[in-house]
Amino acid sequence: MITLHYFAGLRELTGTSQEQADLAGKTVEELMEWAADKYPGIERASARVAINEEYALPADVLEDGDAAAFIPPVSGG
Amino acid sequence: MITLHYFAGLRELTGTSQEQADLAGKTVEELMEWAADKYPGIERASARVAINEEYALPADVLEDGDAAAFIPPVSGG
Amino acid sequence: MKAFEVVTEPINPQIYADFVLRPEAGAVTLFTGHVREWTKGVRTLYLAYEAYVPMAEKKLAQIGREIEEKWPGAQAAIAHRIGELQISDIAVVIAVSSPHRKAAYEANEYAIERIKEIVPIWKKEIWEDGEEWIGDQKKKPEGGNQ
Amino acid sequence: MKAFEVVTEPINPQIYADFVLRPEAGAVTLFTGHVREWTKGVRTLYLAYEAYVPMAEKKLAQIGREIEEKWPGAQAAIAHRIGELQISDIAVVIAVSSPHRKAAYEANEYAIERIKEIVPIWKKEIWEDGEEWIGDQKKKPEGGNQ
Repeated sequence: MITLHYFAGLRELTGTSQEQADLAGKTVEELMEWAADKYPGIERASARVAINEEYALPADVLEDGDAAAFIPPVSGG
Repeated sequence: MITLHYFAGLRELTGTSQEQADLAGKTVEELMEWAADKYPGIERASARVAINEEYALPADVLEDGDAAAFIPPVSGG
Repeated sequence: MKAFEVVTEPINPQIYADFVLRPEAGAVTLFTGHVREWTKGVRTLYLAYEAYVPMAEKKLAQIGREIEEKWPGAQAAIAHRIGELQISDIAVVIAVSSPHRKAAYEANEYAIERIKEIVPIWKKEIWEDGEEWIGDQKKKPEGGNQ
Repeated sequence: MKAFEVVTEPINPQIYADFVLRPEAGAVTLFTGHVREWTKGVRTLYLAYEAYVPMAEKKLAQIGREIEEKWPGAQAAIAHRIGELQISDIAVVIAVSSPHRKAAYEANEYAIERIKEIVPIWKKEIWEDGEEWIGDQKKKPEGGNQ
């Protein structure tokens, strides 16, 4: 299983801050497609994906136990 | 009378931090010549002169009661 | 305190300046970013910050390492506060020490730029008539806050 | 405290940062210049600063006015300590607040440059084997301290 994290506007869009999904073996790109199906609009949020707290590339593959986070454009400072 | 102030290395060169001199009517340039006569070496200190706490020009004229200060290159900060 | 941290309580900036001070440091720069009342003619009531805390602290530490590489001898400490912040509250503090002042200024400004690029922290502005998560500030004319 | 002052006691930098903070300020930069132990391979034991105090305070205030003119909305406070200072002691503090951060960084760095040009304050370095009044630092290669 993969743990998914949603923040800020994406947390409000999805209505959850965290969930589990059976996405091991999928790429980050496939994770994005899965999310866009489940949460229409998320694909327009310019979000990056982090795996285990590090920014990931579209071709990176999720492994069982990974934490994947949708990172909308940051606005700290 | 004019009150003269000496700071830092110039205070050590002249041996005094302050003195009175009858220099009213003299220019800053003439003050410098007077000081160089009295304290040989002061002319090589790259000092600026301030009159009443403001930097002065060589042609500025001292008036009775003025405070004139020899300002060697500053090194604050 | 940690040298790179996300906190929920009010920030005391001095402890970060003290943290980076060393006998070889001739200069310390301390930047504090504050909640500003007015932004582009709109009055902010308060802000709410949210973070992906463990990743944010890793990214702040990464910025610290980048600074040590780019400005040898420089050392940084950074904290960002999350939760509800009122006008004038400190949202972020950046302390940089360095033997010479030029590096202390440059590295400090570099840190705030990098925070706005890579650290997963989000700001929601709450106004009298609404609220909005702020994002992608760099694409807006005039930049974001501060 | 005064916004522009020469002091003889240890400097608490936070009071100058607090002084310039206002609801419209999104950024505060605080620079502290510290006595550094090593300068160009020579170990400093301590420093002694001397000032032409009334003129120095006038010149610090002039720098504050220059900043308000060059960076509208920016506000500064500056203090310089004189007397004997030990390693790591604060010699100078510059606080600048501004709606946006760029001006706060630029104006702060401008202030320290101007202090080194026009403010009648002098530093004597005391080493293990001698002492010397430092002057005309800008003409030396590598600049002066910090």
